[in-house]
Amino acid sequence: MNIDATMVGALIAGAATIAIYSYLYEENAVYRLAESLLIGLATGNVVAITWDAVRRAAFVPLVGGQVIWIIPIVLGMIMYLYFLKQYSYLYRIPLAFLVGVGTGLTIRGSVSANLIDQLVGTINADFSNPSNWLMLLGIVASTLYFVFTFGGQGKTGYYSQFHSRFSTLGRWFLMAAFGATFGNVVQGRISSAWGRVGSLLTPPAIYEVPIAIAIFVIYLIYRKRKHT
Amino acid sequence: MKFDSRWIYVAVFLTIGIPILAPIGLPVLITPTTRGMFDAIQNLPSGSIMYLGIDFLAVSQPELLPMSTAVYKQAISRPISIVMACFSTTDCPLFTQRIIQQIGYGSKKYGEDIVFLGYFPGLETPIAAFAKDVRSVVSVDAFGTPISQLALMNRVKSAADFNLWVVMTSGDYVPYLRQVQSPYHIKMAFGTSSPEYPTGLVYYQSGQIVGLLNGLRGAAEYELLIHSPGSAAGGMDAQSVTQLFIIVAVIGANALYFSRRKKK
Amino acid sequence: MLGNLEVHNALVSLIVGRTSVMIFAIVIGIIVIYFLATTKRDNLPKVRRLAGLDAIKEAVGRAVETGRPVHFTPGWTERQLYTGGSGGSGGAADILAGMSVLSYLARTVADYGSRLIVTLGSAELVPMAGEIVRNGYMAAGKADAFKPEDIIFFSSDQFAYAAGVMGLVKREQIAANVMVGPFLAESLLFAEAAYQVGSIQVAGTPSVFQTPFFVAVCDYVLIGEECYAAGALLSEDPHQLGSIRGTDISKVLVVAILLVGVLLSVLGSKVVVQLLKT
Amino acid sequence: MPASKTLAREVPLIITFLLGVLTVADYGVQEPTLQGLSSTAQSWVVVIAGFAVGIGVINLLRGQWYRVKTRQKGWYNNALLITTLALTSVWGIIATTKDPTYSYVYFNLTVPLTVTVFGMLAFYIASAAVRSLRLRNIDAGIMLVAAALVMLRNIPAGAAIWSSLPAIGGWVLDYPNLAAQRGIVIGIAIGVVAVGVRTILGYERGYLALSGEEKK
Repeated sequence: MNIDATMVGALIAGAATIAIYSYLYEENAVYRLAESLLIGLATGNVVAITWDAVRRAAFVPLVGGQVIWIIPIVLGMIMYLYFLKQYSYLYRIPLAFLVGVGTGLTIRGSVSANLIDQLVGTINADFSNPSNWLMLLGIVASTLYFVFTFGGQGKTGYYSQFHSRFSTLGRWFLMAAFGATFGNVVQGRISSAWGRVGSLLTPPAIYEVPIAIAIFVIYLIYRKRKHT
Repeated sequence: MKFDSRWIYVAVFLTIGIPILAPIGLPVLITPTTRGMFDAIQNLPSGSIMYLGIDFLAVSQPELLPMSTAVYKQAISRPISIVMACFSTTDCPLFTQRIIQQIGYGSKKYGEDIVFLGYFPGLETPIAAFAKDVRSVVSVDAFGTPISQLALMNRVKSAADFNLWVVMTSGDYVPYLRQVQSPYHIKMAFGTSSPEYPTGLVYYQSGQIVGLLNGLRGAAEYELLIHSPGSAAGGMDAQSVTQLFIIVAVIGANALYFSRRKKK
Repeated sequence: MLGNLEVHNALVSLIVGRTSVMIFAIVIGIIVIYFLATTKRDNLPKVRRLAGLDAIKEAVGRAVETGRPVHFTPGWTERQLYTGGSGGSGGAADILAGMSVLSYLARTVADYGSRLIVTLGSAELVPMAGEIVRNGYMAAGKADAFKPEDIIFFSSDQFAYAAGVMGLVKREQIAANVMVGPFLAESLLFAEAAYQVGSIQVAGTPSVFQTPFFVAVCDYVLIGEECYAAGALLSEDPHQLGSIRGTDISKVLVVAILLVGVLLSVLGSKVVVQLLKT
Repeated sequence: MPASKTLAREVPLIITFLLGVLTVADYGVQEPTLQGLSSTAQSWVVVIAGFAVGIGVINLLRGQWYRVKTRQKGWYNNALLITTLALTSVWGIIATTKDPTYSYVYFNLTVPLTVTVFGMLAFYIASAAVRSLRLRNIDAGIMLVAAALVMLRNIPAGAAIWSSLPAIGGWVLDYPNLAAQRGIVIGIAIGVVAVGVRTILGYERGYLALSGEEKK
């Protein structure tokens, strides 16, 4: 491996990190530059990867004699009619294709994983453990929190009062879950920042830090002068 | 009065950065799940075949790269054969190649003791096919050599030929459980990023996996176990100091909030 | 990246049967369609108001006062429209929910005479969102005010899209930020960026893992299923409201099954689990 | 134009209906012909969506080019975006993404940029925590306590303060947290079926943006 290329690479990466983090102070010209670079590079990468995937999935079999692949290719091209005013409505045909399959997959995936698995998981819990009774209460309360049409404001019936108390309990469970999720995510987020800060603070990138600080200070002084 | 969040950013930068420059070396206790993976690799009898998937997204690099490096180092030091492949994203093969470039093959000979088969897009479908019949998915390795010319691959026909299956991934490990572990009952262990760890524990407790690494912390523990301190150990200091700072700052903000409210 | 619950669910799915999935889908479907078809103007159900939805008008009003634009984004939705998503998320439904809020938002913005910027992280949404916004302006009788260049696709790469949105939010100093749809890690990036420019924020995502960040930072939040109900509540169409009534009945039914199952399980019979697994 | 009206309205609705029913039915019935049709549809969808990327890119380039052409503030950034996008995609297609120079740029510029954006979350999560985790009322208080307990569970310092702290944090994750997550997810499942059934049967057609035409 070429040492020079590695070093230059580390310097480029360091500069990129500083440019993005400069946003934390305020949105600025350096960030804007990095933002444009990132969008250009990443979207270009998506184009290259997608092209390769479509080529292998559709064009290669088509050339190999599987004529049927002409259909998705044509459907894909119809999408571009969106840009022609006169025929723009035709984009709905491929879109309907996507939505149809997507909705079907969503229904079956959601019912099995989100509904039945949760019911089975709960019923199978060990109810000699008192904590699981609390969990059952929490599940019922938070499910009923999402009832929208029962016990409207006008009604003061017995059920209505019961439901409003119960959904308050549900909200408390929701808040506990939000807090727990929040707290649990913190460590993963720190790790990702640690990775970038770490490579920024190892040579050769670390030499860019004083330069960046110097530029920042000069900028602050310049701005103060300009305002006074 | 609105507090300027930027002071918090500075503090977070310092709590992450200072332990990197001046490691405190807070003690890292080895969790059983980490030792589980270490022991599984360490106790593989000579001549065993291990699958190693270095299979994560680029954004998970800070946690997963040190972890994968440590596991790779341990694996090449053992008298076993290693088959590597990727199924998750286009980033994966690049990371595997990077680790190979940096560490090399140790005393192993490519083709006889270790192979890298490359990347197969589609996750679950190719995993299932690979497990059933390796040759239905793979015809050449990552470097374009036909696998018929690789001595090691003559011993690998399906998932049943593996003694241990290790995947370092940022999330999608369930397909391996579904397609490899449950049908073939292969010993399995995962390295994951920290948000996935709590659920991974469910599979550890149920005995479906023998080891599980918890993000940066798991990586730091592993570096300790293989006696090769790397970047992750320092990361744990940053982790502890920063989280402690956040907790203290939250408590401080609450105290301030209440003292202000009392005055009014 | 998958979340905990999703990973867990995916494994549990191994043991779940297909018949029960079909039965649930069909029964819930029938209940929803029944109420959808039978609800008329004269038998409207009483509906709990969602503060988050009422706040949309307030937010747009603020935008008009300050002369700054309104921003909408449905989150990073790469592939979600046609792959069904996984575990804790609602796949295509999350996007459709976001789009019905967008449709209402576009009409409101056109009515009030403010400017709406829509940012997207998924290419297949470009024609969809574009047409929805155009229609919103048309419905308000201001077709000329629609600017196609305000429908902005940044990238299908999650963080390139995020960087673009963060830059835009600050450059345009948006006054109101509405985010409804399937969100991943970018949720907090957007919420904080918009907080710093002082915008009113209405956010909602069915994702269990991102809701906490919206709750922490945004002014009004739609939680879980509220996102799916949003479109129906905003439309004030009796059929749509009827469909909400249908989902409520279904929830009570599910809770009843759960309680019966637990009761029988405590008494030593796993019959409900066996039924669910068929 | 009755023909085009059919193409614009009825045909998309019929397509959504047929594919939606096919995809759901394939899961429940497990019949080879159905499964074949369904998996064909799923593989086509990937191709169609692949083409859609081009729509996004055209939209992006149009907007950026407009800013360059009219010399809006910071137009040179837009020009830079167009150039890097063009170079990366052409290069990536011709030389493939395995090209050493391509992957050099990818690893030393694209990846650090994306990871840094992701890494900003560490700063934001801290400021969001300090600002919003307050004992303002019962709701906020519950959130604060749960968050603090789980954070203390995740760091060695938690056990150092009190040896039972990690267990308490774990309990919060395993019971109250799981309970509410299940509640939310059950609601989502039912909501998804409602949205899905309405979409497949053509009651929900917002995504087709037909409303403008429906007004007579």
